[in-house]
Amino acid sequence: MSGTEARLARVRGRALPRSHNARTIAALAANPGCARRAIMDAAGVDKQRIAAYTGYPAPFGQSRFALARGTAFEAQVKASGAAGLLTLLREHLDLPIPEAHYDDLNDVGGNTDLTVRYAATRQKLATAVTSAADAGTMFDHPLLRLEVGGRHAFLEPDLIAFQLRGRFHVVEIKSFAVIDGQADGDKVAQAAIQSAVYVLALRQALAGHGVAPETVADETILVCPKDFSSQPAATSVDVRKQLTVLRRQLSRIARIDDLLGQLPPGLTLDLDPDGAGVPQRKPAGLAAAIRAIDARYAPECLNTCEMCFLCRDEARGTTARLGRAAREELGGVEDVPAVLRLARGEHRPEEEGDLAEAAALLRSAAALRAEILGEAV
Amino acid sequence: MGEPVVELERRIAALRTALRMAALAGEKEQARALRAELRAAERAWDDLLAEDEAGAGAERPAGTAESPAGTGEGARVTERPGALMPLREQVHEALSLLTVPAAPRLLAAVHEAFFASSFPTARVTSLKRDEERSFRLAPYARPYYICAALAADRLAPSRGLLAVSTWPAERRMIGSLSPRVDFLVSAIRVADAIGRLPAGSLPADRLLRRFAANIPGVPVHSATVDLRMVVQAAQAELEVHQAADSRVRRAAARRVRELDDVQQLFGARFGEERVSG
Amino acid sequence: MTSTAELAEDATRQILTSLGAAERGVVVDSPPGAGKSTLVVRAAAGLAESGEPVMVIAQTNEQVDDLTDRLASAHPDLAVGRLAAGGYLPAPRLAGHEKVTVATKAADLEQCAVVLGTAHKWATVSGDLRWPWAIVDEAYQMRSDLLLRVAERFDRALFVGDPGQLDPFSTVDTDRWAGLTWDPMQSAVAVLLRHNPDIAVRTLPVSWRLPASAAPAVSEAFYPFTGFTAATGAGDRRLELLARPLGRNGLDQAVDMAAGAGWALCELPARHTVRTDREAVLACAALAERFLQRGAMSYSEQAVAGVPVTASRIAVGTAHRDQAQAVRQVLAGSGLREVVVDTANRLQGREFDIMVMLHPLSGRRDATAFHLEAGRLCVLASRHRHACVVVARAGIPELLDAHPSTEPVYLNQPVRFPDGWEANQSFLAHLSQFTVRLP
Amino acid sequence: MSTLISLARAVAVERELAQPIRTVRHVHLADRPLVFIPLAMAGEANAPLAAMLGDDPASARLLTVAEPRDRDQRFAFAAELAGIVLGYIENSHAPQLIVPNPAGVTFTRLLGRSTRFRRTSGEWAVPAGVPLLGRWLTFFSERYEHPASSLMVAMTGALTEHWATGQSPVEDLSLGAVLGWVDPPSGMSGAQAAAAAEDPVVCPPAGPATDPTFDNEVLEPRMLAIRTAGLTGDGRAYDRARQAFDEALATQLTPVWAMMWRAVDLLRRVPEAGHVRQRWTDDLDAVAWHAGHIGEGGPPQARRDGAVAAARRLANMERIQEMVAVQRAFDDPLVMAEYRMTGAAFAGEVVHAEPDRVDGSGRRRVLRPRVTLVTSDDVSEQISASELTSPARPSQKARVVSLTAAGDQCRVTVELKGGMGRSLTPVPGSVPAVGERVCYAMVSDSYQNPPALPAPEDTPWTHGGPPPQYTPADDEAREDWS
Repeated sequence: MSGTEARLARVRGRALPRSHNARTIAALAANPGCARRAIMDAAGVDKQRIAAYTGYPAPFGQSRFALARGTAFEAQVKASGAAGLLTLLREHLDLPIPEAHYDDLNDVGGNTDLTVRYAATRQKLATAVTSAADAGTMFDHPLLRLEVGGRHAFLEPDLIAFQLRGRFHVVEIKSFAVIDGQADGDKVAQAAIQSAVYVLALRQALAGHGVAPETVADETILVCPKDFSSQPAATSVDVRKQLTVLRRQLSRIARIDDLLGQLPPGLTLDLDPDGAGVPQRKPAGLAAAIRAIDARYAPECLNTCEMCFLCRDEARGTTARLGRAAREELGGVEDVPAVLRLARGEHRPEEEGDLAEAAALLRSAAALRAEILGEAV
Repeated sequence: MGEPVVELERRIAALRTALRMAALAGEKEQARALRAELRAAERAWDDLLAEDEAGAGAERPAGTAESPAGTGEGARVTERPGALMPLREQVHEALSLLTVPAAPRLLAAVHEAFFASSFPTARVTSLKRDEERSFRLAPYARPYYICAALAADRLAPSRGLLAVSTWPAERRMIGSLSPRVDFLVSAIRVADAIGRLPAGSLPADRLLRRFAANIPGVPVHSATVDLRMVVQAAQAELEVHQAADSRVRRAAARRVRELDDVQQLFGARFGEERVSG
Repeated sequence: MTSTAELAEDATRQILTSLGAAERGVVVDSPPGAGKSTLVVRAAAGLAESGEPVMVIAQTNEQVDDLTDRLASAHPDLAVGRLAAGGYLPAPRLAGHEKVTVATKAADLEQCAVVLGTAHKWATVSGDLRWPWAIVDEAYQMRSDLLLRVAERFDRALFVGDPGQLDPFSTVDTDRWAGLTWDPMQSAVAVLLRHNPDIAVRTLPVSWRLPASAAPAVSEAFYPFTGFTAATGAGDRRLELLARPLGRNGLDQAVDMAAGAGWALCELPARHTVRTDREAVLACAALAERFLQRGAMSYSEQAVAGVPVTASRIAVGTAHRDQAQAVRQVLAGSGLREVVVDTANRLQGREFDIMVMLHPLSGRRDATAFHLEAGRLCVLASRHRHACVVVARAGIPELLDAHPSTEPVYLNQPVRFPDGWEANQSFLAHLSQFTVRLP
Repeated sequence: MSTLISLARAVAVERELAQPIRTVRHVHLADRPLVFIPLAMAGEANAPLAAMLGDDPASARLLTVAEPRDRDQRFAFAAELAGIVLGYIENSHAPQLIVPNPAGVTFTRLLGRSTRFRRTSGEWAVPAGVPLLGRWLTFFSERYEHPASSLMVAMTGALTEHWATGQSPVEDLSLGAVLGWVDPPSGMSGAQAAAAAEDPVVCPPAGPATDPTFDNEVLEPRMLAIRTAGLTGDGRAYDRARQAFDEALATQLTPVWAMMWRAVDLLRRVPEAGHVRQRWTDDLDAVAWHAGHIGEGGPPQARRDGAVAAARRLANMERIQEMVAVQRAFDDPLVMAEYRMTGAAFAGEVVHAEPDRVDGSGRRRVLRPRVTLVTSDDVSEQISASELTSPARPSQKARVVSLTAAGDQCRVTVELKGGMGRSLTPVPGSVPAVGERVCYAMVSDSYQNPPALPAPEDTPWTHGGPPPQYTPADDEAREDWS
């Protein structure tokens, strides 16, 4: 175990490591500047659990209705050897009729062990490239692997299609609707970056077999219900941008040591479970440990990160909590009391100083509000 | 509304908050306990309301109940005579109609379409286990068993596919082209069966549409699907795949004979096939 | 440099001949200073002489006057029409050309072989006037909906523009059209190509403006797929400073660095500031002033003996209007009103000897889409013939690294390249070799 | 956003109470607005689960769908909704739709999209009124994008346009939180009220998305109960299950209903801005036009704009947005303050005036009064170079003739033109008098004509040529909704 891994293990404590999945890797791009998130993810900490334990449960849960719809839609698209999907691929990418193979990689002869499935996937995909005929067309739930911050994350794309112009195409099946050719931009963005994760992983998996990266198309296929029906429709999504972002983020995680170096030695987020596995650690103590890791809170975290409520509470009284735009408009001044002191002229920084212009800006804003509302700000 | 009802509602609200925290914290045990409590409270609440209602004497004959959701599993189980038939026979009927391995969902749809009764797909998994058990106890005691289709490469049970023990082995082998071939064969069988129906039925039509939509060369936007066209189109594509597919299936069928009887019907588990091979 | 000149000439000639064969038209991508106007003038004259009347569509009156002047000077006996809005005062430089007619009604210019006007003016032309040919200048800055209003006036068209510059924008939310092939927000070229995919896209391969020191960096960061080279070689452009440094001072180091290498990055201490960062503003003004104080002389293929760099040949570029305003005030204070100070949007298409730019991300805590837009940076980095000095607070690389990439993605909407985030990274990586720290 | 608004946010944080950022109300409130709170089923494509609506705080109508995945039940819901909404539009001469938040607008738009192409006869027929409902819902949600319209209002938007909360725009999307900041219950600070509003059990989300825990713990078991009761055919059990289901949904909707009307009252208390009335009249014209269009058997709104329609809509929105921005600035000193912050306007007190000044330099003598004012705003170069207008006298143009700094204040003399009557002596009051506070801005609310565009059938080759004739297709009517 390398020094880094040891350090990360100490941070995580006795809890089992949470391994990355496409969603968590995609989330890295949401707030890459946040050391707290980077370290907790790299260490495989169960953020959901930790946040709740410290009294700040994450604001988002999953509705069983949504889950059900998701699984039902994927099942429908993949029913009878993915007949529905095959039709889409034929129409959408004029897949030739003989290309109708369907390989189920959900298990290997009943065995669902990840390493076994990973091996089987690589073998199947590799032969698909190398052998000429009968190469296989659709690979259901192949298992891929990506190295994230020194640890392997197993990834499971919905499906990979091959032999579309001799290239692999990642197929992402999502249950949000595409209505009149357009869908929720944020959901598509999510899907796009997740697909990019798969493209990257697939390229890595095949690199070992001397397969060129371009063999995996950076154009992925998004399959969603059409309009208000449950009929599937396919759209190509160009993930070149997402790939560049992702590569950069992953290389930054690799540099996790720099972040670890800044931590107080011996810092751990261990819950200190007793014999029965019941946590004994004082929530306050845990929270203090978390606060020892720098966070970069922005309101957008509320939609993406399990730690958001803790960080938001920590950010009380800062302009960051009001949003990126507001902080910018308040002259980049860090916290609210300081803003108000400057606005009221209680604090007059010397000319040309750091705060001089911010002060001037805030004073004139305050003056205008006072003049119009007839009461001092 | 009565005092106890209000009291109950307060309690329910409190329970929900607690449950929410537990659920989010991943405290599964606690969540389960709370959930049970909550259910109890809610049932009590319902009953209280019911009493009020009964007091008010609100009666309504069963018949006037709004039509329930069609999508629910086991929908209409009780409404049709076919439901009296045991599950394994329902499955057998459907499989015999299709003549190829199929997944529970499809079998249920087929049975609903042609034998006027459907069955909960969830129960099929247990059916397969029962069949294997009874075969192990007394091999070949029954005229037929609902058994597994086997993945051609490892001869392990192919996920979710059912077959009939009396079929020739090669029909139960699943190569990478077999799902498509079997889909096309099923389409043809379904079309034929509809042709034999005295009158069209909605479920049957829905089933046919589902096939037709995924076979190239069948116009589906018209109000009715042309049976002959479905058969012809399916035949046409079938010719493209059949040779390659049966080559793989036959080869697998040869290998499967090397397995013991149970494995031949219910598949080898991971690793086993090498032992016996 | 002959080779590059020939390269450029061949490209231009091919484009001109391709017009004859073109069924619908031709698109020409032109990197900064690659002779776009020259091409427009030659194409207009060529078509006119072949007996086909031409309408020329530019985006601003400034541009129209400029093209009219060039055309009339190059072809004095060509009947040229200047279509203008009421209340337009003919630019002085047009006065000399007696074959140039100015009119507010297109009908009054029917006898002209070439008629030039702004897109907005053309959009007001009514009736069934039609031209066999149109030449659309700065077509990447023209919005699809504006093209829609003038397109019925011509049968075939030559679209010329710089794909690396700023995209058209709108003040209203335009998501509802995302993914439509006729999305009114995209550029005239984009909409044209999406409906006429077989229209040929050609490129001018050589920049006459950018020096050998700038072309590769700008090409790599902002034109990753097409690419271009400088017409002039390393030795052909020189910037010499007659006066000695006024003291060992960061400003002078920056000026010397820029004179020598063609680039300089003036780095101020890292700090989050208001937009009109006083220190940065002063630095920009001081740099412009310092070049003049040091008696900068420019030597180029055009002035082998060298000419002094005057204030009007120096520009300061910013991202925001208030920043430009602040710099202007400082320079006015030192009596340097001739130095051109403006935002990227308004500097588009202009050319100077020396460019001083305030980096859009300088002092920002968060990078917004506006600050990251590749076009904005590209405009500022590609105006100069000799040298470009970038003023920025330290810490931009970290800012870029921490930038969340969470913009919504719309289906069937072509991905815009280069990506602003990538372009910024690449450009900054290049600049870092020329860093000078202030104060 | 702007520094002024962000500063208000900062103050709100300190005082734990939302701060006003407008002095007048820029959105119109109808006498009887229709409050509409839709809930959607999680995961489905805009499947209605329930809705609470009505134009009278005292009587809310609750509609529910026991099985949102069932096509017939969805259309039954749509039909019931049509009954209420269409009736409302008919009876109220000034219809206005108010939903809790922008997501509510999206839901309405999609509900309109999923119903307006349906047919009420032949195969795949739907109940009468459904397609008509679809066309009206589409109409309202398209007006929402219209910068000058108040026909459809998202309550969170209306509130945060007039008050700055002590939280971020992300959190401002929650009606409960915003209302908490603006109007906390007694004994609570705004901050506390907003925090409390984050517990979905205390304060259910304002929809259309429901609280996942509610879905899992409350709704799902009750749906199941209804289904089983239906299967067993036990009518009494079915009714009870159905009632329990409705009551569960009522617990989610009733609190939101109350909040919506509280918010309406809050907004009513703010005096209406000057230009609102006129914009509302335009709104009502649009309603009349749409009703007429339907009456004449015109087709439903297209799925998406064609090339020409898109260009026209964009041009209108840009034009009108500009116009409305100016109107707001003229109506509201706090909005004008934004212009003063950026040097696009200045305000000061008149210290000297020559109301009768006549300029004889030209061919004919013209009335050109001059007034001098002292301002502490900074008067930028570009402002002194351009034509100015004053909110007090919109028809009058002003130009800076001299500008002298005096300490941190400055004396500006402007020359006036127009809006003073025909003669050489100004109509009384038409020239600012000494002592009056006046404001001059680089904006004017002069009307611009909409651009000339080709007819759709003349769409040029650059934009794909003429589009195919629109004919409501079968599959639009058939398009399954399940």
